[in-house]
Amino acid sequence: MTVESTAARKPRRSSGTKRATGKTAAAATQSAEPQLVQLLTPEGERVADATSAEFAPYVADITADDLRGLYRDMVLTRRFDAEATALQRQGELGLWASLLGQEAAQIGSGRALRDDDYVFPTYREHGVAWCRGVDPTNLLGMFRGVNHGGWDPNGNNFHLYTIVIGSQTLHATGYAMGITKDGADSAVIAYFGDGASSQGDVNEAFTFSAVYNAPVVFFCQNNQWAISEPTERQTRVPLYQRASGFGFPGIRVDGNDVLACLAVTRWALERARNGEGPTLVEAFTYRMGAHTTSDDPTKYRRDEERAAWEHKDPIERLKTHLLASGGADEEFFAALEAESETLGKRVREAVRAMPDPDTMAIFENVYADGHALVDEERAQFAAYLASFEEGN
Amino acid sequence: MTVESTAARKPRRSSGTKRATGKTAAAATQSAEPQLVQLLTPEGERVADATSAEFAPYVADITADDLRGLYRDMVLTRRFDAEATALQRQGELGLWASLLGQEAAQIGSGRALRDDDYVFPTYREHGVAWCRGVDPTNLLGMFRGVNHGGWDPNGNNFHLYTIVIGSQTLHATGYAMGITKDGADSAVIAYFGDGASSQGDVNEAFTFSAVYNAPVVFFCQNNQWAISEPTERQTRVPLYQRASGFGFPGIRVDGNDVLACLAVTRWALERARNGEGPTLVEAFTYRMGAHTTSDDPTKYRRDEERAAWEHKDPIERLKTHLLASGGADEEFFAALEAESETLGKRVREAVRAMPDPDTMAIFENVYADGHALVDEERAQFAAYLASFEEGN
Amino acid sequence: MAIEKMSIAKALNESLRKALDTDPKVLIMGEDVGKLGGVFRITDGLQKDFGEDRVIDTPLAESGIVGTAIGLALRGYRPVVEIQFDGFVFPAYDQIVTQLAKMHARALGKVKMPVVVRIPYGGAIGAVEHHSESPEALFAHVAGLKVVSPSNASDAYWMMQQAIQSDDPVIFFEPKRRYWDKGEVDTEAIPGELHKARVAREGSDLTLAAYGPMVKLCLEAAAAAAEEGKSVEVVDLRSMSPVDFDGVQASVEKTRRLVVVHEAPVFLGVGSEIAARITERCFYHLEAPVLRVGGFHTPYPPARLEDEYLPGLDRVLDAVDRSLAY
Amino acid sequence: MAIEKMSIAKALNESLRKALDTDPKVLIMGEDVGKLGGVFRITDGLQKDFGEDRVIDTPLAESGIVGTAIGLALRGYRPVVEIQFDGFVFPAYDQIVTQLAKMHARALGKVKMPVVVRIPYGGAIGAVEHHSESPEALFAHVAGLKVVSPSNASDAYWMMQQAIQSDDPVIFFEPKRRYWDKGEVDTEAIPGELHKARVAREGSDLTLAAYGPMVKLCLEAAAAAAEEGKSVEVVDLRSMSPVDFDGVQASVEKTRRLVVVHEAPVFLGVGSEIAARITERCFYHLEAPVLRVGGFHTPYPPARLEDEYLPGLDRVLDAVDRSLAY
Ligand SMILES: Cc1ncc(C[n+]2csc(CCOP(=O)(O)OP(=O)(O)O)c2C)c(N)n1
Ligand SMILES: Cc1ncc(C[n+]2csc(CCOP(=O)(O)OP(=O)(O)O)c2C)c(N)n1
Ligand SMILES: [Mg+2]
Ligand SMILES: [Mg+2]
Repeated sequence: MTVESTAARKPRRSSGTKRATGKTAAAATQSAEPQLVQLLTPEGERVADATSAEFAPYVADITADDLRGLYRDMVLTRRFDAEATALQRQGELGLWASLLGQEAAQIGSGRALRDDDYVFPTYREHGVAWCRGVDPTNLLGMFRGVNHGGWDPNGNNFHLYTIVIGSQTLHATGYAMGITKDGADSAVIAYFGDGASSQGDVNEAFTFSAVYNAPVVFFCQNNQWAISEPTERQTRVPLYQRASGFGFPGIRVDGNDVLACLAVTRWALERARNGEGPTLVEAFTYRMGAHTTSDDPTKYRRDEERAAWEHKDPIERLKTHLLASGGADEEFFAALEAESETLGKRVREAVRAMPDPDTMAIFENVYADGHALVDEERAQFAAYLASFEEGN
Repeated sequence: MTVESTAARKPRRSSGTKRATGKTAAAATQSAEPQLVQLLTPEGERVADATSAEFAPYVADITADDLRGLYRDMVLTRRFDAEATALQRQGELGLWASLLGQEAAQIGSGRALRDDDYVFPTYREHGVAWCRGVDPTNLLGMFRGVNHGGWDPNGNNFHLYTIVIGSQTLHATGYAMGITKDGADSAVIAYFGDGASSQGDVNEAFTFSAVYNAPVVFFCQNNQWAISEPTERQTRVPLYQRASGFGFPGIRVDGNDVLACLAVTRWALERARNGEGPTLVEAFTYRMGAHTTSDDPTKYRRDEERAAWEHKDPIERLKTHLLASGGADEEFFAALEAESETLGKRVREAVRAMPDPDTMAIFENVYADGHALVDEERAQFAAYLASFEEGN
Repeated sequence: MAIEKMSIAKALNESLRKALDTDPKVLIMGEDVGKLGGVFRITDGLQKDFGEDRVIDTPLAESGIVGTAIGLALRGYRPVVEIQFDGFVFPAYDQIVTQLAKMHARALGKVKMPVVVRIPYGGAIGAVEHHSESPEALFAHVAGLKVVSPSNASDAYWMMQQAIQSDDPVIFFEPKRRYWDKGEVDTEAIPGELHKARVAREGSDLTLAAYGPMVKLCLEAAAAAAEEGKSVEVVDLRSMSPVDFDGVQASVEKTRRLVVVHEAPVFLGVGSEIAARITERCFYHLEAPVLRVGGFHTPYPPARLEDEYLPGLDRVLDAVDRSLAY
Repeated sequence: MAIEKMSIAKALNESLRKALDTDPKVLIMGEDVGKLGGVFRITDGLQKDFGEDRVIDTPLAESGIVGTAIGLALRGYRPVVEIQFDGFVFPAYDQIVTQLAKMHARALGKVKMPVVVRIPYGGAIGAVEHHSESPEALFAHVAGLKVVSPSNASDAYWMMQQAIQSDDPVIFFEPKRRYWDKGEVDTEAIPGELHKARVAREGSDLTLAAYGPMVKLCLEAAAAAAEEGKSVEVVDLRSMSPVDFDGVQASVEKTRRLVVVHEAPVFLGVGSEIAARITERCFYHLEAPVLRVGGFHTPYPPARLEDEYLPGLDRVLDAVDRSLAY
């Protein structure tokens, strides 16, 4: 049969059509609910089905120490995130995009990376930044309005945040093409959201990466929402399925399961390093908070939905597991709590101490090699400003 | 297994990677050579396999008279096309984009349409235009340089040619969304090429049409080439597979088999009318000529490739079938030959008689409601021109 | 009572509501325009009242939004498209300049493109990158588009009505920093022409020409200048394509001095065209070269620098002084 | 012997070849740039000699081409991207103005964007729609980009060398109607600065400023004017961002009259900025307003009308006369 799958879901309610559903000549329907790679249940138990057996080897080396490390990463990331939200409320930041609920997806994937791999984030990858060793206070500059991205991308192989939805997937693909040209075995990971999957650029990135067999992992955090739009405004089939039509594998992983995210990302990165090209990972997760501090989710989503996801909390799940398996004791959690406090304090102080940029910075770094007009405007503006200082 | 298919083809030779192909944790590989819906073999014989049995009902009503009609459409289209190519060589046209070899894809799909359906063509759909009743000489205006598209799109529900690759797929989707809003059961067909499949717009059209369940058929004529680039520069898996990841069916049809194209398009249109949303049809065909009259295919493709496709000629195939089945006699072919000559003559004469547009047409139809600047420039230019006429 | 005091945001909302109400072919499309009512709440309540078929949340793809709006227009609809922020219009730029702008001409007038593209634009809201840009020149340069921007609630209401009624594509730039400024709207008045400038304040020594968010600033500057005995006329251009050069010329022939103010970068901004053309039209009238106040040839800076970057009272008054000094 | 007579097309080809040869980080990317050598054969033979890894046929997606070029630049490569025709650059416009132009500033200088975007542009080749446009103003308005256009073979060769060596993104507009015009190229000369204007012909009565395809026309106009006893100076701008205003000013201070000529529409074209700024700089020198000759505010017309639409000798001379009549 040459006919590809049809929609797993019914046509949307609002499509306005009153027509009957006629018989199709041919329609191979995919399973309605896609499977999820999961290694740790919401109750903190290790999964032992066939799928997990396939991916478990990718985390076979993970010791209790590593698990505590992952837990620590998630806790500190969440703490940093909460601090930033608070700082926004206090007027220290203009905006904040919280990752609340997405810690496992970010730490799991982030910890799968090697130092020489390269990350292309959206604006929400604070957990990945943490894994890369980017000082969290550096992330706050753009939200405070003192810069558009304060860190050196090459310092930690962590690119600047990209706000325009989807653009970075092409940069990631190009970077990955460069890795291939260099004969290196590094890989690239490109983060994007469920909403972003609709952008032309993202689909062009799929095409380019497939055609050039680029070593890139497309890591989609499907947090169910693009601001106020649920995922069915973007697609009527599960997003991981998008990849197959471009000729590379797509896989859905429990985005609230840090172990599964680690395993699946390692697998995808291994493919990249082995010259097998791109992979799409859909981390199925949930945006527990508002889209950003400017957003008001009560306008568009029900409290019950959020409540249902509380139960799948990525941090609680690992905590339960650590406790049950004896991987960590109360001392560990207490020490971590203290460390969190210290981090919060450091972030708070660093933000408050962050100086406003110098006015003339407006004219800096517009060009690498200079530009006569910028020079002219800089000089004119300096003279204009000076005219006040001279008490003109 | 949650992993979607991997590439059917090997990484391209030129990807520059020296890495070994490592084992993948999971990879469900699709069959290497996709099946093709075919109802008529290159030898003109009716196919009777399972796939054809599925689609044969869609052409069960086709009489010998209808077959002769399809044959006539293809022959006249080819004749018109040849005439246009000749007219370009004679300097009457600035450019021509020949459809040579793609007659079956265009006539088969074009004849599947109802009058109230709407067509969004590329720049090569001369055969579809023919089916819609657009006077072929109207198509020549833009290639002669007297206009950018001379016909009334609503006259025959045949939109203007779109030159910018892929743009029209979104227009088609929007139009189809409008049909749904109107509660009508018309459908839309959007033509595009294999090269176009890489454009972001085309993939956005897939997303929008799926999300809104729009009654649109995406008809991709994969003629193996995008100017000098073979299809593997655009995708590493068969193009029809692209659809499944967007949640609607894709199907590959023998694009040189007019009956199969008719059947498959009817099926896809029926789906649209029945409220089942979009379908992607990949008509697997071949561009027998150059990309356009400006192109020189000897720079990039081997003669043997073209020669191999001669044997699959869409017109010869139907002729053989008509002769073998007694569906047409020599008289029919002779009469058609005469009709072709007449058409050629008419086109030739019409083009040569086509007047150059009036200079002041530059300023016409820029805006529907007028624009002060255009008015000012028109007046100034008229005065400027008049200054010469007064023997200034 | 048809006269009501309302914010620009409310005026736009009311105007869209009226359009949806009176013409069943009018549609609203965009990201988050439905339940959320748009990130600025300009479409607040409209989906609730007119349904998901008329007020359409779209996939997150601007080219797709404009491209499908074109198709809907071909089918007889009149889509009003929202681009969430100025900096996000560029993925749709190809569809706007290559298709939307040219379709009517390409079809020799046989199809029309009654599409409005709403773009909240400009700075001064303390936002992150891409949320504060003023790209109007990039649209005004393109034939086939009309480009307008209201500066007050009444214009917001009426210009939106007229834009939707227009059979041409209109790029409708909404001065987002002024969304909450209130003004009187007479919903039964007979509006002025969409593309005519308006003298917002009369004066005799110098003309300040502006549009959108800068009109208020220019009025403040004129008031400040008045205290120093300078009589400044303020012309609200309202339309950047076409520009009402006759209106500007009339003012400049009176005042003999012109300063154009916009947030967009000066280099190749709308002010450059006004300077060039008014100089040509008023060569013997001008006592000073047309001066321009606007953004620098730099990316829009981080929020903590925007007050310095944006034209403010001092910079406008400085230009007024420089002009008067000729 | 380093001096050779060659066409602009050949000069570009040689320049690209030299760049590929001397810097292993240089890449060529675009549609049909490989075996075909591009539809204008500018990259002819390069893939054969440098391989598919250096001269890359891309999928048919302009945003993807520029977007991946940005990624390659981040990895240390220096991509030279071909856009097949002017009218097809718009799908890449978002990546160009939002990413390519702003990345260096966004990173506070920590990354560089040495990407050249080659665009064959302009009309007069009898082509169908979208193949004859002059969109340079839409790039020059955007901070972070440099925009240049050569008018002759020597500049084609050297400006391409310099554009590739530049650490900033350069939009390189190639005057396609002049591809086959020949001129001498000294491949060992020390080139002038990339962004400096050049006096192409000296004169004293009036300055014609142009770039790309219009320089030749202006030289012809100057020759024709000379026969009527008018001494016209021709300035080849070469760069539209930055514009060498000092160079133009120097000429205008001498001649006191300026006419700017380009194919692009006059309204908000590069000429508007030159008129505005030169008027400001030379207010007391100018005997006449700066006049502009260019395209109309209409879509580029069908080929049979392009001779009328495009600035030709008569229209330039008419503007010269009008200026001199002041
Ligand atoms: C091109 C573009 N259009 C619109 C926006 C405004 N916007 C910012 S985030 C967002 C939703 C993104 O949703 P998703 O991709 O799911 O990522 P999430 O925010 O959920 O992590 C939108 C519409 C943007 N940043 N860029
Ligand atoms: C956006 C855009 N980029 C480039 C071109 C130049 N161009 C015209 S046709 C073509 C190849 C199209 O290939 P395909 O989609 O396979 O259609 P075909 O010509 O084979 O029918 C190209 C690159 C264009 N018209 N539009
Ligand atoms: Mg999301
Ligand atoms: Mg093709």
